[in-house]
Amino acid sequence: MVIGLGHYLTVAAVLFTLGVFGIFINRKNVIVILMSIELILLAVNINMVAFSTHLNDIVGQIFAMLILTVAAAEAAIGLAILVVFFRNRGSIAVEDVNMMRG
Amino acid sequence: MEFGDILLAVAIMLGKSLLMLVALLIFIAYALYADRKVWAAVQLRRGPNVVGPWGLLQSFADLLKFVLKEPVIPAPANKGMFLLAPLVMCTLSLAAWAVIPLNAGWAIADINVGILYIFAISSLGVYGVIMGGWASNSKYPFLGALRSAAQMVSYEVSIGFVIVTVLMCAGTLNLSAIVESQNTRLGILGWYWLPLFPMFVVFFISAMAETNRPPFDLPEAESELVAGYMVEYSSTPYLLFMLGEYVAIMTMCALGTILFLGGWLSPIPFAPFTWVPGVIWFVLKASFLFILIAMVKALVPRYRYDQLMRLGWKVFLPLSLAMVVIVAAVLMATGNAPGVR
Amino acid sequence: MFGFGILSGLLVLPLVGAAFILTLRGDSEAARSNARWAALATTIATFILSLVAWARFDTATASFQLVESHAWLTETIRYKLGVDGFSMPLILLTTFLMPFCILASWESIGHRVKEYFVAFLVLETTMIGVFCALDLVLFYLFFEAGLIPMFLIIGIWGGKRRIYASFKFFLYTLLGSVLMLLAIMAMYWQAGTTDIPTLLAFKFASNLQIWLWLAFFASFAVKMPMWPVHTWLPDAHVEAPTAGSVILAGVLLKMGGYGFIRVSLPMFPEASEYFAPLVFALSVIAIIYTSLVALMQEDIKKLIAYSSVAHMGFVTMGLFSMNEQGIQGAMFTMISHGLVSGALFLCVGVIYDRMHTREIKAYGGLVNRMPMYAVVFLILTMANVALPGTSGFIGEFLTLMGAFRSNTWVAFLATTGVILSAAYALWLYRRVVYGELDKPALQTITDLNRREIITFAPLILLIIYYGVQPGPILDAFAVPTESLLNNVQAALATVKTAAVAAH
Amino acid sequence: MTNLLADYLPLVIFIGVSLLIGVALLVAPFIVAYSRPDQEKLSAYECGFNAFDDARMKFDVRFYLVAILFIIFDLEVAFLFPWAITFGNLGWFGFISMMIFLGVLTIGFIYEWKKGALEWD
Amino acid sequence: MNPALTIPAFGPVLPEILMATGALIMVLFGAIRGERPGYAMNIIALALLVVTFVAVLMLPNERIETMGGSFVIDGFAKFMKALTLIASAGGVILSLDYMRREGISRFEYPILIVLSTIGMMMVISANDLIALYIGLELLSLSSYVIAAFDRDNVRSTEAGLKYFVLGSLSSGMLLYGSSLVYGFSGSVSFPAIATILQGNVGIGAIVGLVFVAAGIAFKISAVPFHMWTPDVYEGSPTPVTAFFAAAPKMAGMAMATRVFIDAFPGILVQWQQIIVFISIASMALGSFAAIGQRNIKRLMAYSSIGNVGYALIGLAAGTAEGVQGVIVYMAIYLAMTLGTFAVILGMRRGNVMYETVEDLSGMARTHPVLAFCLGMMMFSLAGIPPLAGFFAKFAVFNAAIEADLVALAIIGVVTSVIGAYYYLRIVKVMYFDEPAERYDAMPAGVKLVLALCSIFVVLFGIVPAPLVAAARAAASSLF
Repeated sequence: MVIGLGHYLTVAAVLFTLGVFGIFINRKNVIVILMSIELILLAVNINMVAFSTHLNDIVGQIFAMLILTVAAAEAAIGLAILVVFFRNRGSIAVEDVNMMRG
Repeated sequence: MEFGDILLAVAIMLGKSLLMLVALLIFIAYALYADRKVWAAVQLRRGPNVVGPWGLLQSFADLLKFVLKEPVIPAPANKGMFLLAPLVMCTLSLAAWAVIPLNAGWAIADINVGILYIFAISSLGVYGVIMGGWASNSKYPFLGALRSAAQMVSYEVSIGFVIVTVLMCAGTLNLSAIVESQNTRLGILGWYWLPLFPMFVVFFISAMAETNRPPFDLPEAESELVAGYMVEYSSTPYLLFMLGEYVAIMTMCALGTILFLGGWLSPIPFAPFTWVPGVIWFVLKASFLFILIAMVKALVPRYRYDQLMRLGWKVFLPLSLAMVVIVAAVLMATGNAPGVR
Repeated sequence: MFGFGILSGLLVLPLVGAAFILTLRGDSEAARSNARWAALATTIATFILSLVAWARFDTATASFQLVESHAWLTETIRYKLGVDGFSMPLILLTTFLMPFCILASWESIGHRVKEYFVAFLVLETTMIGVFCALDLVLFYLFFEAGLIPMFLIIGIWGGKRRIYASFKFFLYTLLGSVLMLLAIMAMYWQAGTTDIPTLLAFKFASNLQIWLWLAFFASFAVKMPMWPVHTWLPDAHVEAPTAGSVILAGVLLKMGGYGFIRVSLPMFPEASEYFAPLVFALSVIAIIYTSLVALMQEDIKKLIAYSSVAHMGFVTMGLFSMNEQGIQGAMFTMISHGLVSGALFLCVGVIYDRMHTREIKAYGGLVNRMPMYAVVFLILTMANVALPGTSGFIGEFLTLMGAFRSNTWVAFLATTGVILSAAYALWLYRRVVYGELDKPALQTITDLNRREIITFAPLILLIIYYGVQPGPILDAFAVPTESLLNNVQAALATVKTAAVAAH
Repeated sequence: MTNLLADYLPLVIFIGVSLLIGVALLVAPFIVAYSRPDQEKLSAYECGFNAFDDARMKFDVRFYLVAILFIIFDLEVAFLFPWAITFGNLGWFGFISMMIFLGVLTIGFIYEWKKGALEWD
Repeated sequence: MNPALTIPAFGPVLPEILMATGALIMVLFGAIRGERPGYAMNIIALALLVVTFVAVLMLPNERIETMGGSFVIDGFAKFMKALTLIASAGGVILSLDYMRREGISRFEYPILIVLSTIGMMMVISANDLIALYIGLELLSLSSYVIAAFDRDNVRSTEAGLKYFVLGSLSSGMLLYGSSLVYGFSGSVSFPAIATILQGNVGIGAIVGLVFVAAGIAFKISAVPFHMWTPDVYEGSPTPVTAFFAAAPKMAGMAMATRVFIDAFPGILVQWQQIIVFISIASMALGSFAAIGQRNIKRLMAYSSIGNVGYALIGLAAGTAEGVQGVIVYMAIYLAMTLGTFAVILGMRRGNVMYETVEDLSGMARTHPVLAFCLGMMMFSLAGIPPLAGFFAKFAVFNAAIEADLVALAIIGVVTSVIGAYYYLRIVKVMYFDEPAERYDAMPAGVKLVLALCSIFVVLFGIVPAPLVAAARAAASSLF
């Protein structure tokens, strides 16, 4: 079996879907949401690198590199916000993120 | 390629890997012995001297003892992760050695981004620490893991910058090529330790901190936190942690050798010294670094945690960052910057 | 100066007055009085200015006069003003009624006086703007802008259910007119301009005409109001303060009729002809049904409001009969109704100010204590019934004649409406003015005071004058009517020839 | 592809072998060693006391700060790696670009320093 | 020397460079100066925004690509950047007094505003997917922090958290779409994508397009990706909400326009459907959901969703007129939203901010000028002439009619009537209801913003031509 572009894309799509579902289905913990977001970005990176190799074009890998960077910044800021939220609310359960409704 | 050929090639690789690992482990067994001996000597003790002649078999006895010890997995622990943590730690440390060239061409995998690989795999070691501390589900290991992790990552940054300065001089990510780039007529004077001496010092100290070696062994400081993230471990899981640590130290020694001490090159670039096989030089240099580390352990008092963090973030980081700029500027100005021209 | 003419002056003058009132400080009695006088002065000045415009107006031509045009939104969507025989009388009607509104509000508005007059003056600007805009976007702008002050007038100074009424008024009319906005855009897209004179000459494709006509109809029908989208009107009338009702009945309703004359008939002649039966049907229903409803009312204002709906039925009927009598009658009915219904609401205002109720049951035998009022009310009731000798008669008669020429059955049914209107109006008069004065609350009621007499006198005089001497008004739009009909006939003829040729 | 394989297959095999050694060591005592757990042995270590309180406790937010700082600077290093081996090729423009990049990060670093993010006490 | 590394033209990037340098200096200055009360940083930020504004105005009008083709300026970019800068300046001015009185006046706030403004400017000028993503993230990451700026307030932090989670998700979707577009077109550069994706393209690129559209819809809070908006608007400190309602919307719409018009002109038929759907859904939701709201910030959130729907009508047209409509709409929306929030910021007694619609009751008597201004804003938002909002709606509906999207236009006007209901409700509360207590006097900065916005909104109808003509010129630069 030759592993081709399609396989990479499928894996990425599966990961992406998992990430999106992780955000919406998850009813427990905000940390899981953060992880889901990372999963999404990971899926994108797989796509990027796979396409980059497939197209023989380095841009995709550069893009992936930048995504990595931004993902890190995003995670940092997300965690920071989560920490202040936890300090105020005393919980990071998804069901407790509910001060505003309507 | 025929299937048989592939099988043969794989078998050869297997053999080589096994050989390398066994050699490494045996070497580490004696490094451990040396470590204890040095420490004892500084304290005017005799050190291990019972098992075997002059205690030479001490390490193997320890191994046996660990294997025969009762493995205790604490009841509140997360069992899978509890056992996985030491395995991760040990495997990752060992894995780094796949790309280390002991001699010209003597690397299991001479990949073109070797230094990146080492950098990555040694970063992953933090996972073992965190997993161990978390899985124990006990306060001391947890705190120890946090402190250890924070310390490891703090110094990793400086090591990164140090490596960058070397890379700027060498112009390659391949470890063998880095060694080759130090192959000048100047011999020992042409190695990078001289022009990049401050970086060499930073590297040496950071390497100790990175691997939780004394005087930076805060996480496992016996008196304070018993044994850091490893409190709940016993038997071979504990052994694997310790093994991982020592392998990591050896990796750092090897890396220091490659980056600053010319790897397998002879310090005096003419016969008869060049007749000596490179691997001997390599082992000598690595051992030299290890002995230094062992001496530091014996001689230097332990740092406080805040001092340690301050050293990493407020001294080493700005220093190495500045060095990156200076080295780059000098290279640019003198026209020695690397790159495909 | 800068090429701005007398029509711009008409638009700006009330705004200047409003701005002046806004600068008045404090809410003392003196400040209120100043506001009243300032508003009165402004409206009178505007009226005089409109008379000047009227003097310069040439009734002998169908083209637009006093035109001024400036680049505005884009080069093609311009600030263009002008009047012709259709719009000039309506402008005069507006400026004429305004001082009476101010007078009517003199004492009955006790709180937030400044804001009240500001709202009225702004409203005047928008009304004049509608009638003199010669660009569809500008037309729409004024058409809609009037909603804001009217909304506030009903909502702030209205009766008990004022909030409901103001919302209903606003949303109904807005919903109608946004469709018109889309139609305007579609016309812009097709013709590349929103200039009314240009569009009058532009031929839209037949199927497009249908849609455009419907969109405009949605707006004008609500504004008119036509049955069945008239339901906002009784609510708005009942809740609005007296002067608000006067303006609503007197001028705002006329915008719909004006729109039909200005846009629907000349620009979409085929669609107008196509939909004429629909309009006839709705008009007849409006005339008969709302007259019947009026009979059942217990509230004086509501009764008059329904009668307005009925009268507007005559207007639409006349318009879509598409002949000289019909259109002239419709125009005349609009002017006349403006005066009559305005005066009627003022009449109601008089007793409302004294008794603070509009229930018919609360009154009776007013003639005993208010003879002068009884006379005024009688004349107005007669005018509302369209008795010969009042202006109401001329208009209704002409529209019925026009309808008769176009469709006998429509005329026949509409005529029953005349009878019904006599019934409800006279019955109302009987219940309010005649009979025994046995309600204790009415024992001390006083007759008209001087301000009120001054208010009613000119209105009554005009109503009677135009009843016997309709010439001046009819002359004003005789020529444009002719030209309009010629154009419509020509357009229809081309289509028919084309259709014949195609066969 | 074969090139890649030739480069990285040994790596994979090496990691496999090291994993094997690790597993062997890990499993060995469970097979050969004496084992008789009791409650005291299996309880969490807490200097002789019975464990009170959950071990999954709040910890100092500064650990987290360190983690964030690490991410930032490690990424900086990740960007420096490819630049470091080719910057001669990029000329002065490439050099200046990277210096600006480092400068921006340095300003961030100064900010952290001044804000006390690097203080441990 | 590598030819790819010739030094690019820096002229077109000058405003961004100015801003970035300024932001760095502010960071340094703030760090060294430490936490001291006063407006110094805000003033610096304002000065920076003004200087950049001037720099933007001095940019040439013709299309120039630079930075290896990843950055582009043209009339459109210039116009939208100017709008964005105005919006950001408004955000800073509105916050001056508020932050001090709430005790959360920290020097990072203006810096974060400046940073996110740089992100917006980059997004507006992005000419490839990478630049777009980087700009967007700079914008978003700063925004997340600003949303949670009142860090001791559980609502503010919750707003930040929600904004972060959903914002990151949207970035993820955008990225996933970008990766597919890159993969199936072979380039990340908009002009290159435009040349490659023509006519009938494969399913991969379409899926990519859909994901990109979803990501963008998220950023401009269009339905069905709007759910974060009400919560974030309600929870964030009020001046921050004002900023969110104004500045990122400008950039977001500019981004949407640039991406769809510049990168996917060849498959207009495909994306037009998406935009039409999003637009209709946004308008409908914006109108209906706002009706039941009591919190005025939340109401404004739904209002902004609706307004985005209207602006998207212009984009859906996909023509120069449509883009012109978008620009005009956004410019006018900017004034309306800043003005409205200025009034909301004026609803304060002592240390308590009031945020419900009922708290406005009788304002026409206690604060006639304020009530008048807000009333005009509301009528304008409802699209009643002669106020500016009418011209905004006129511009987009006109474009839709000309692009033969009649059904869309009809739905648009119908929802605008429904929407008028809740705007009227605010007017009703202010003008018809019994007055409550007086509010404190408004701070000068807020007054200034309110005055400027009110003048713009009320008097726009008199001289609409300059803005419309400028918007036309800007729009034509994209075609």
